Amino acid sequence: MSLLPYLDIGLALLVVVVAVWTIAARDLFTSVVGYVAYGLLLAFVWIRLYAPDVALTEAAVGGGVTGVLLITAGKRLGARKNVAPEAQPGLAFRLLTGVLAALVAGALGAVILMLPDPPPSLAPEAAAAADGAGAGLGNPITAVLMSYRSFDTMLEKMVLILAVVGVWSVGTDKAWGGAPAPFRRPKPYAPMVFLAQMLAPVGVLIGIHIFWTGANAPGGAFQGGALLAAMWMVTMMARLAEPPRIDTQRLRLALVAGPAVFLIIGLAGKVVAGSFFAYPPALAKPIILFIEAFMLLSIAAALPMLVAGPPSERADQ
Amino acid sequence: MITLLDLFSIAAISAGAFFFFAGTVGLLRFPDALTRMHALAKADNVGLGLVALGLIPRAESALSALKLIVIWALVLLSAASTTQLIGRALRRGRK
Amino acid sequence: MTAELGTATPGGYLLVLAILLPLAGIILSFTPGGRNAERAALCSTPFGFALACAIAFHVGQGGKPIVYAIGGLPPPLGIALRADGISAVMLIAAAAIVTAAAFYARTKFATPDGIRESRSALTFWILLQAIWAALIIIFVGGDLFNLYVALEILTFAAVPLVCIDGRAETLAAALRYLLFALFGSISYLLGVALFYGAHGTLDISLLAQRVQATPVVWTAAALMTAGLLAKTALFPVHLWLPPAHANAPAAASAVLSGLVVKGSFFLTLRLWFYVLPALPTDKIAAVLGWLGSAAVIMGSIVALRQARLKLLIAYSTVAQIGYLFLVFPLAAGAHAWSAIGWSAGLMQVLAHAFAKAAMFFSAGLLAEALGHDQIARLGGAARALPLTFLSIALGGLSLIGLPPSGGFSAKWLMLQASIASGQWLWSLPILAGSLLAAGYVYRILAPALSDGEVSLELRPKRSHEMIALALTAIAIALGFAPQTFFDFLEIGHPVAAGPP
Amino acid sequence: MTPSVLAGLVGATLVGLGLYGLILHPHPLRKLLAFNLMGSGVFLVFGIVARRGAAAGFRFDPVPQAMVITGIVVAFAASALAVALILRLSEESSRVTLDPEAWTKPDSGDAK
Repeated sequence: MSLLPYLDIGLALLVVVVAVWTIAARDLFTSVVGYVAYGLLLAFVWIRLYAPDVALTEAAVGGGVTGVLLITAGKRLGARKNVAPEAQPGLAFRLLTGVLAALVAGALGAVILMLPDPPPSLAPEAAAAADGAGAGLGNPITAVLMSYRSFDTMLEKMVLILAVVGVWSVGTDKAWGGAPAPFRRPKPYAPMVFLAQMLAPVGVLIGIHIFWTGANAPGGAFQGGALLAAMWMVTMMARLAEPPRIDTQRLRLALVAGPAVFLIIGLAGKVVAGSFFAYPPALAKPIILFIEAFMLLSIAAALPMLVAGPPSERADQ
Repeated sequence: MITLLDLFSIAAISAGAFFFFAGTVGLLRFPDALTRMHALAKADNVGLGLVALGLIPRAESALSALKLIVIWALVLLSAASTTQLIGRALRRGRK
Repeated sequence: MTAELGTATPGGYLLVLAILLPLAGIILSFTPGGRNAERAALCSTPFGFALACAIAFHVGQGGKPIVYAIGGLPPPLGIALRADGISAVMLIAAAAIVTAAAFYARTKFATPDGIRESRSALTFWILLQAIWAALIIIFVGGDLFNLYVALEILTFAAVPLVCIDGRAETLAAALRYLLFALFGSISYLLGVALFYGAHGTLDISLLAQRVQATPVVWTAAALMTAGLLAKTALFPVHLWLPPAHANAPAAASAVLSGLVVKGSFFLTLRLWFYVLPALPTDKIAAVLGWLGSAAVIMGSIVALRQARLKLLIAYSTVAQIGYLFLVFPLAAGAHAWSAIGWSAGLMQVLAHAFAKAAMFFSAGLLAEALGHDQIARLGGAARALPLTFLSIALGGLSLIGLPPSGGFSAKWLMLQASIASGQWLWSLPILAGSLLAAGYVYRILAPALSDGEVSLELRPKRSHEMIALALTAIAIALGFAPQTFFDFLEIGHPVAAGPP
Repeated sequence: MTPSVLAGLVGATLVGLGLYGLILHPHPLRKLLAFNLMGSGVFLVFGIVARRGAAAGFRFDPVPQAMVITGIVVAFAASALAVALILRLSEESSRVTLDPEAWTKPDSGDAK
């Protein structure tokens, strides 16, 4: 007899309640705050599902960086006040949507309970392959991301580059090449500066640690990169650093480093290991860490640029 | 078999939990945002410190014990900074 | 678990190269930036076209799909790429239209003299290559999650192209497009999760062997289809398409209307004909057919009422997409007529892709030359811009389905299949759609051919007119496709290959 | 009720809630929040599939978990693009709306 099932049910209820609050809140900003709290709660759910890697990612990206993005956006939209309260949809439409959503949720819930038993799984294959192509990676998720499904991972890095291009393209022609607007308009504020000065070195250390242990323990380039990104953002919020101009080659190189190195090593695999995106078994682990180091850099550069938004004409003033 | 260290852990974690409880009561019962924040930050800093202290004897290695202390220090830092920031936002909002 | 038999067939490596070429182009466009973006795109597109032809050659020579397991790791753990007949044909079509768009866009999206890099130029060239890369993955991907990532690349590339000129109107259109596309992706992804939960693999050919008609599989298929329909803009989730396609620059509209919506349609085909051929799908096929018919009628009627040429062409896309979904009832099962329906569907995909791209190119030239694209004010324009209107007229011919054209072949085969299968009801929307299309094409041509004086602000470049004309020529030439072409489309088609 | 079944039901609820908000909320940022909610529900479904797949000494099937990590990063990138579009739209126009009628100007045929 343990307390754990009750805690699980409590957590589940809490997640659902906060989610309902996010959807039902009247005010835009309240709903954004609700979503950020929701993201953090979700990290606990992932821990309960024995998914520490996902929990780390959810806490850092889903809760943390997305939270900064949405809060900033909510604040700016709130300040502009031009979001006219539109005519709320009529009751009939609301009811219809509610019924549709309930049907989808109900069908999905029923189907989840019907998933086959015993469940199919690739865990045995992954365990068997971990001796060969997975090559000495203690963390099976890193092995999946960097070896078996490395192609997805490389494409996902391309998605980040395209998102950066897309976000930048939303700016004006005149501002092109300049820097995004600073994270906080007012002058630096002492507690924020203090926080950045204390937190950033520790955070960078932890970020690199998470990346390095990712080969064998929960963590990896994603989670480490997200932490580094957060530290850069804190530093920029304290105005200890300003967002870089988007036409600087150093920034561009940092953004493409991950996918570029991945692509080159993937091509080289054809010559060295007989197949595109294959690694020579003896060298697999160092090569994977090498690629991940560049991906760490790319993620740490891409996430803050995505939050910072398009280049701004006022940035230089 | 309960050792002295276990007793210490139980005492410290219980005390920590009490502080969390008091902080939550404060959050719910205090009249305005500043006093609520006061209750939350103070109680959480001490509460988490006591919980971490209670867990240290149960840590597997010296490194994990160190991690517990670092976690507490980081929470102290962020709690102190965020209360400052929220407090300032409140003051500006009132003017 | 080293390379097993069957991890790669001869020519399989070409599939990886075809994907990596535009990706490398994107990286090289972004990092030095500036004019390199244009150079990278213009250099890589012809190479990509050659690669697509080489892939088609290998598929045709072997008479069976070519396969490559990435990293030498076969599915279920690894990801496989597969190119069959329809992949090879779509690869060639995509490469041809993207190449045409690249050369067509050279003037509009050239980096102006005196500056190193401009916003619209860099964005356009990078995103054009990204659309192309995503389409290649969609055409040859063999893994449902890998295809999800490709769909997302397609979204991230297509949406900013819509609002590249930064007007509020286009920003709103892009935002609507993005929200629809995101809903589509997440719904698709939910289906992927259920497929994995039920069968422990996401590889298309492995799934095809394992799926059974269980509630989990039906739910997964329904969710994925709903998501893909939202992305394909099938009636009634088509509302995002006309403003998005009509407001984008002409070169982008051509790619969006001709190719991007075909990407998600292609995945719908993959899902029902390659993953789920074992399921009894009559009712689903009928539903998709009805939605398609409704799209044909509604899209054409709304197109008839448009005042702007580009909006008219965009609504015509809604209608022509409707035809595509008639392939589900007309090519289902393993009957003698299924093969006809299948050929018809693919022919419609190709004919519409080329004809619509050419029409958007021409509409762009027209709008630049006249300074507007109001249909009511086109009087005398055909005499001033004969080549441009020749493209529009020939493209329209194919949209209506008049012989000889790819559009005619497609609609003729569809009629044949509907009568041979005894589902003659489907011939009604096909014929009605043709009549309505004749109406809206006439609405463009009649004022343009009438007398009137137009003042040209700008004379279109002869090379641009020739690009549009070349694409229409392909749309027409498809009407003369020999039987070997249709046999090629059957390579790797499960219904044709196996028992019902 | 095991944690994985519980999480699956939570996931289904979240998908329903997200769908409701996505269709119903007029404001694009609220739609985006709803989309994210729906997305996290979908990821939870992957999560329970991974948890159920515990085998061969693993407490989870690593493949779906890896997919969730990819999915979270992609969802964030999508949110960033959407936010950039919403903010720019609010700069360019007095109304942040997705209502197509608001943008239909029947007589503006001028190509720009």
